[in-house]
Amino acid sequence: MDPRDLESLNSLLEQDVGVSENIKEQVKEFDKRIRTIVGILGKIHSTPSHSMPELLDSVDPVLHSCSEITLAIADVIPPDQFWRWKDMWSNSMRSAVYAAALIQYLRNGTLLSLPRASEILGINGEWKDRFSLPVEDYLHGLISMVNELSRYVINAVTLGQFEEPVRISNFVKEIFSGFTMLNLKNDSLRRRFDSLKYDLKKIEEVVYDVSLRKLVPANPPVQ
Amino acid sequence: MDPRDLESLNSLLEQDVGVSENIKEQVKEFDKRIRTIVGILGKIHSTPSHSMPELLDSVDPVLHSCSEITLAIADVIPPDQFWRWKDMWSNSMRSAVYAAALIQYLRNGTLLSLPRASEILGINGEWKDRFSLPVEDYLHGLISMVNELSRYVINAVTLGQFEEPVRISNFVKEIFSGFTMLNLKNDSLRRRFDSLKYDLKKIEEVVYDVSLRKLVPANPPVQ
Amino acid sequence: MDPRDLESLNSLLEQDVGVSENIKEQVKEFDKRIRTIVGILGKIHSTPSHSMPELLDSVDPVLHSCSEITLAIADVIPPDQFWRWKDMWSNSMRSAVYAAALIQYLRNGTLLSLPRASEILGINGEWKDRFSLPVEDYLHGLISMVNELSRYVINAVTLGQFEEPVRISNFVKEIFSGFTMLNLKNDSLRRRFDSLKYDLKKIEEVVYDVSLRKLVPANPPVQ
Amino acid sequence: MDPRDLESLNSLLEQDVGVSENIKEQVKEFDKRIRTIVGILGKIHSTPSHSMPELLDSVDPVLHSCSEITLAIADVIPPDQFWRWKDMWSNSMRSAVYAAALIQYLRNGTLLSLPRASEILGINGEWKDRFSLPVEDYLHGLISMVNELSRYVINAVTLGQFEEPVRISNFVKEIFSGFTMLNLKNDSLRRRFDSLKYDLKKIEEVVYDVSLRKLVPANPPVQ
Amino acid sequence: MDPRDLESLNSLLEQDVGVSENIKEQVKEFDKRIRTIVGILGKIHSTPSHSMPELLDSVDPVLHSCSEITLAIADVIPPDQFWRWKDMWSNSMRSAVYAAALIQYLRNGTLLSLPRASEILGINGEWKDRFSLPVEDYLHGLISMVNELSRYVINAVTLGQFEEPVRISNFVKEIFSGFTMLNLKNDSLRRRFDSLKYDLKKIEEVVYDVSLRKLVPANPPVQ
Amino acid sequence: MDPRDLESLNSLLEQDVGVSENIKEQVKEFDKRIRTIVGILGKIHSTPSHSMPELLDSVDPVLHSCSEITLAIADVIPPDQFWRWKDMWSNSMRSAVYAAALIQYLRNGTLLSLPRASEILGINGEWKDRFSLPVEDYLHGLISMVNELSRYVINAVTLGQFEEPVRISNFVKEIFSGFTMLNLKNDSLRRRFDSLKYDLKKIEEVVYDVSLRKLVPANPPVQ
Amino acid sequence: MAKDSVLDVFEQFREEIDDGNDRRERLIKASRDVTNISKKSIFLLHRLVLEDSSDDQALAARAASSGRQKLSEANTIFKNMREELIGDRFWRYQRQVSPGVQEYIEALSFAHYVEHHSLISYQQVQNALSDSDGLFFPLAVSDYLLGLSDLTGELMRFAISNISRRGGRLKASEVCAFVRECKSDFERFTPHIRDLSKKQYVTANSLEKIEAAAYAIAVRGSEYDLPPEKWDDLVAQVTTR
Amino acid sequence: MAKDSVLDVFEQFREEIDDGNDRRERLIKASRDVTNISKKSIFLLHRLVLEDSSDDQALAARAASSGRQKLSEANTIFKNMREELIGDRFWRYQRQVSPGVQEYIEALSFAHYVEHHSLISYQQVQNALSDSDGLFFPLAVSDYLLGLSDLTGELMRFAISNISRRGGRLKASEVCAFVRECKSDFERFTPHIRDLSKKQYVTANSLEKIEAAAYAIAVRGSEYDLPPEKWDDLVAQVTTR
Ligand SMILES: [Mn+2]
Ligand SMILES: [Mn+2]
Repeated sequence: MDPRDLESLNSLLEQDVGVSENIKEQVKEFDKRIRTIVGILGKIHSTPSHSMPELLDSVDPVLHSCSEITLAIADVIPPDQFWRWKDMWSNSMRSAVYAAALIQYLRNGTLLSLPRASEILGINGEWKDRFSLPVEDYLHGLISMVNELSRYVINAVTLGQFEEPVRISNFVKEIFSGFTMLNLKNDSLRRRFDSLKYDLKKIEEVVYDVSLRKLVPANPPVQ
Repeated sequence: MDPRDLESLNSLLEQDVGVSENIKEQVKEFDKRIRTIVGILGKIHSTPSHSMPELLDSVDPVLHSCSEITLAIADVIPPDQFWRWKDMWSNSMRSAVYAAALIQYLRNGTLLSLPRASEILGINGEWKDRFSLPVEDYLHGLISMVNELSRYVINAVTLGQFEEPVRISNFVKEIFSGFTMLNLKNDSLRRRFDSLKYDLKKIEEVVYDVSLRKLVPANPPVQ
Repeated sequence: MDPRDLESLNSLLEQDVGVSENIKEQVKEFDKRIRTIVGILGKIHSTPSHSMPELLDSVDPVLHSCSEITLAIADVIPPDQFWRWKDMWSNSMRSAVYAAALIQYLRNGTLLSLPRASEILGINGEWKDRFSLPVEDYLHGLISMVNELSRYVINAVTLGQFEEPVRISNFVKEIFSGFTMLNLKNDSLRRRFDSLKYDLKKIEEVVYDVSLRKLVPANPPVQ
Repeated sequence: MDPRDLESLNSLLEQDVGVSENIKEQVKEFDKRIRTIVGILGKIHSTPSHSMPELLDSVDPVLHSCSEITLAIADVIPPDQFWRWKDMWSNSMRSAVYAAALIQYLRNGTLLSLPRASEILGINGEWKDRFSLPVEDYLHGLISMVNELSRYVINAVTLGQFEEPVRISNFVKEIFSGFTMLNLKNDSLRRRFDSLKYDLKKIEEVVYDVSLRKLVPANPPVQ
Repeated sequence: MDPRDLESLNSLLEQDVGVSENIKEQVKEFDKRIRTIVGILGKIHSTPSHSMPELLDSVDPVLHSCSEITLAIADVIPPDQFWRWKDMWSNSMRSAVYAAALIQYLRNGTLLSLPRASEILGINGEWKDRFSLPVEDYLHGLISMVNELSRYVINAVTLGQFEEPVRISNFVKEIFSGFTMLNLKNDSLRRRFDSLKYDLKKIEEVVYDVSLRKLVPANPPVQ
Repeated sequence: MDPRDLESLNSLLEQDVGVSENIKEQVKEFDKRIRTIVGILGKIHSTPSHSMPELLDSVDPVLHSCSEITLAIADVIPPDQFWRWKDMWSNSMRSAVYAAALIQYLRNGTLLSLPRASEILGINGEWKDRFSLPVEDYLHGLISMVNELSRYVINAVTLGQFEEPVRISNFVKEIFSGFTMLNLKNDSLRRRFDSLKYDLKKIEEVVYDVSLRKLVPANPPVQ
Repeated sequence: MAKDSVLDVFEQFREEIDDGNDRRERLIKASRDVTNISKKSIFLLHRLVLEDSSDDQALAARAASSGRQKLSEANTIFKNMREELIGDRFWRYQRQVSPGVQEYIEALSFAHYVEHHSLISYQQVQNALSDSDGLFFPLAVSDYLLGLSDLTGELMRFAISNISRRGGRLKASEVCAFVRECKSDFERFTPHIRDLSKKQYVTANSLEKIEAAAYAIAVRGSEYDLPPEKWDDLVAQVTTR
Repeated sequence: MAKDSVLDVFEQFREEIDDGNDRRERLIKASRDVTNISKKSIFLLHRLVLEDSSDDQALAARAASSGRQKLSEANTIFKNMREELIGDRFWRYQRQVSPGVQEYIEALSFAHYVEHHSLISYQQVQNALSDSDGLFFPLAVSDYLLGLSDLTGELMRFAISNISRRGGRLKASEVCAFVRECKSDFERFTPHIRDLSKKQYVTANSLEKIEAAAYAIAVRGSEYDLPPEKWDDLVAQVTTR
């Protein structure tokens, strides 16, 4: 190989190494923050309703600080190379979406939209060629939220919050029917969608328990 | 090859074979005792509270006899070679920690610390270059204990001991949030940590079952 | 979990991560140098005897620079933990031994000894608890050298150097009978030892080819 | 090669081929019957107690017909060569033991012994050098039975037979503690023994479910 | 489980462990002797004809001492269980046959027969149910001998023994056509038979080389 | 499943089993005859030209008897199912083509054509939907023939038939240039075509040997 | 053969080999297309059967018909494959065609089950794989059975997602019985069909999941002294908004 | 989000996901087509370079040009892929496209070697992958290097089949030196490119085969006291008919 060609190829590859190491650094920090967030959110299972707002508020600063990460990653990614690198932070991103969606549900009882998730994570719509939130990652985040809610339902009833199962059941049903719209490949998303079915079933069982024991009034207030 | 060099190479290799066979012998005995211990501890699932102390006491002599093994192993390990050989007995060591931790919890409701675990297993702090109890093995032992407790909870309720789930749930939650704080690399410990989450969820479901049926006094878990 | 215990567990784990990352960094650099060395040594197959010394001399600086790496690794390894981490650089170390042994043979026709290999790689005898050259890695390096020589014999003949086969055949036979004396356990070294037999056969065939055609003076190998 | 030697070698090899083909033929038939048996036994999961005897009776003729196979195999095996060929039918034999053991338990609630298993399968004690039922195969059959019972427990409850879990739980516990006493070498049997633990846990959970809901009279399992 | 049944199962399992460990011990010693034998035989490649008898004689004592091993193994094998354990020493046995066959050929130019091989290895015809030399192992040994002869041919010519190729070529051709007549099943023996063809071809090439150069009297091989 | 459907499916599958067993029987016989043929043809390497016709004639009856096999197979194959079953006899068929092609070359120095090969093997052109000789199998047969000729060349020279190499070299070159016409997938045929290149090279080397030693007249008679 | 004639003959061989390879390639592509259409049809069915409806049977019929509608796109492809698979060619390229055919059968049998609660027969699949000119190509028994074996996985999903809908518990136990019977019926075919025993493990797995779901319902239900039909009503009072 | 809006949004997701899957499928097919064309081009080259000729250089140029001619069919496909791989899409579907691209580079670099006895440069491959509107899509360095790595296997075949032709021995030693250099040049890229070290093993293997062939020539030649140029003549006297 011509020495100049050799050199130029090498410099191209070194550039990639540079990008990759930069991202790795950011992802390490991203993971650390996500760990903190997930740690705090773990407390929802023993937190009574009235203390929930306070708990959720305590997550906000860390969650918002994630936009520093997305900015930093977007900065180092060469134009149009988003998909080349995204596997490096997909898991973290999915967890971030999970956290944001869980918080929004526990606060307002509503579903976090993809554009709103992007916004919370500081993803700038103009970065499209370098950074965005792909549908798949958003959907993974939602499923993680449902997984967690199915656990939350149990603990809420233990804490005597009998109206939660019905509310959550309706919410999850909505998400479930959204997912049925999709044509999925035999990939991890499909497997996780299957898990969502089990969560829904489990939540329904709790609804049965509280309904049949008449622990919840026959007609809860419309949300 | 220079005959003297050859001689010295061979004697190095022979030494290693010797060490390895010595350890193998000890590990065989170690395993045997561990099997006995695990066998006895298997009975906790059908033992009512009042007979528990007696059952636990019956394990003590065997458990303490394990210090003979650690001593024997430490004796044959050449200086500085602890990490070379430790995989040979890691599994047994983890089971020993598991047993010690389980006994301590069932006796006092407290968590066995790493230094205390070392002590019980007769590991001398001065052996540092030849034998110690690595953090990883200690943590594996704790996870095994939680796995067993999640089974124990079920059987305790079957035996009518309805107060166990709440107590164990609090204990396991504490361990769980401890693990969450740890910076586990992506290895077998991380994978087993996931099993911890699963155990916790299961224990929470039992707490739910007994609370729902008012088999325990309403008493929301302390945060 | 007791917060202080937790703190100490986590600091132990963090230390390990630190050590591991430090080593990884060094090994990356080690690999790079090894690859350069191996790249240059690849040219022996097209280098006539008279240009060989010059070629070998050009490897020396890079090979000697490896002692920077061993020093750096030895520096970060905690006392007694050599065997814990050594798998991270074994491959590079074996290649370094391979290179050093090949160079020594091609220069002087002699076999590199283990102590001399350590010395060339800058391994200080006083580091014993943190860094050394294990027999296995040394032997792996020698086998790689023989593998390469069996290829070199072919190319030397192609270049018209008909005396090489007999010389190398004697050298390899000596190494082979040395290995035969060693008590190798049934592991990767044993498997690679079989490759040695195959190499020897290949070299003998070359000796046959040149003897048959009287391209070398008839001179049956010494018994 | 001396023609007579050749002749004798070939006749030895031909004999082996003959034996092997004969056995293959029998094993094919054996498999077919086993598959029929397993097919019928698959129905226990949807069969209410009162129809169970009839179902089990319908398996008997096929199971007993297996003694034709064992006889036929024993007939073609040269003296002393049992262990040479036994791998060819081990799987079928284990399934046969499984079936016989399952039937005996469902009929009488007792454990099939090894001699009784041999007898049912028509194995003549005098064939010792040509055909017997090795301990390993017997134990494999028992483990398969427990695997099936853990599934049966689930379906029995679904059919409203709430007393089954406690009975089966006691039976399986007894087998489990029997296995704990055995000195199993670290092989496939050991691995399958682990599955036993998992089955036991599953059954205990069912016992828990029915006890908790007072679907069976409170009656803590005997220690 | 009935305690007596358990007892008898366990004693059966323990017996097997005992047998297995006994054999392991013997095989270790067997391997050691085989290694010595193979080591000495490795020197045939550099030994001129006139010194060959002496070299071969030096192997005899070690080879004959192998009958101690076969006796010891035969002693611990329970009646009828030869085929159960034989895989443990097959490799060593094949090497022993290889050595015996090679020695006989180099001494007398004749092929070692199976009965004679048994005899040399001290296998008593009356042990039939506990110990014998299976055809397969004998044939494996012969193939190994041919593999070695194909290497020997090369080295013999290098040593100036130009008459060896033709002699060996005739001997190997005879063995080869013997194997062609055998009905080998599609197993490891069949695969190694292919190596035989390759060896024969190589020997023929050596014969070609020496004939072409008139290093042997023109003398077409007898059909 | 509807019992009648079940039955009809089963009878379809049983039919296939019938076909398959019928073929297996035939292939066993086919293999036996092929073994005989290959055995006889193995003697060409030590047969001088003048005895060759006789040797080849002795193969004819066995080779022609193969048409009984092809007829028998064609008889049991259902219409259009040739490709479903052909893998069962491909290897035998390729060996048959190999034998026929080798014989024709040794007799007439010409290349066996595919139609002629079909004819010799008794394949009726009208069976097209049940039995034919696919190009791939024919080509495999030719390559095997070249493999054998490359060995034959060596032995012919040893026997003093110096004109063979040149004749065979020309013949093989022709075949080689035929093969270069083909676009092969990365399959076994491509791999074997690669081996053909080596054969050609080896034959050429023999041509060099005899040419440069002037063992062959400068202008051999045109064939 | 003379040298030129050797080249001529091999040129013919080349054409023959190239033809075969090109055809294989076209069939692989067609098979992939069929697979994709079939997968979409399966998702469509899962979606449609969950729609709100007062008449379950009508819903099922509608869903099945839409599923088959989608599948008819595959039929167009099969029709085009007819020429490529004529005579002895079918078995020559069976391995290339089979993934698509199996996925098609999975989808078709799912539609059939949704509507008729029964297993589609070999004959019925053959009918689907034909037009007025007869079969597009032969239907291998192995493809039929392996396609059906995959159906059990979809039925598991179908049962689980239905379970929390009105009447879903009944449906789940129907599916449970059906899958159990499939598993037992297929058992005898396992020695004849490669890969079927592996798929039987998957079926066993699906079956256990359905059984576990049925168990959970039974256990929870047994605690309350209410006929199951009433449960839905009681719950509905709580959950309807 | 309200229930309907949830469904609306997921319907959008479905379209997006389906679009992606359909595009992936189209690209897989296109990549397979390119692979087939490239393989045929490689065979064509092997065939043409063995034709009888008095002017080796002219023959080589003719062969290379025919090879490239065949490869131009692939360019038509690449051109059609341009739209599918625009903007951020290239890296999204790189894994699907890469097998075809690598095989194309293998063929193109083979034609280049036959004609110029040198390695085609990254820039030259880029030029081949563009038209007047510029590059069809970015050229990944990994595809370039992995394609070249496969070239060494073809060169081994090329060397071996040439060896017994007039001048082939010289050609073989040229190829030997060339492949040896490739192997050594690629060595430094192995840490950066997944799969390259595996391919380096294959290259090492090919190299050893070429070396063995060169050795065999050298050894046989050394025995005769003749300048190598004369060998062919001497042999030709014997073999020409
Ligand atoms: Mn499916
Ligand atoms: Mn290629």
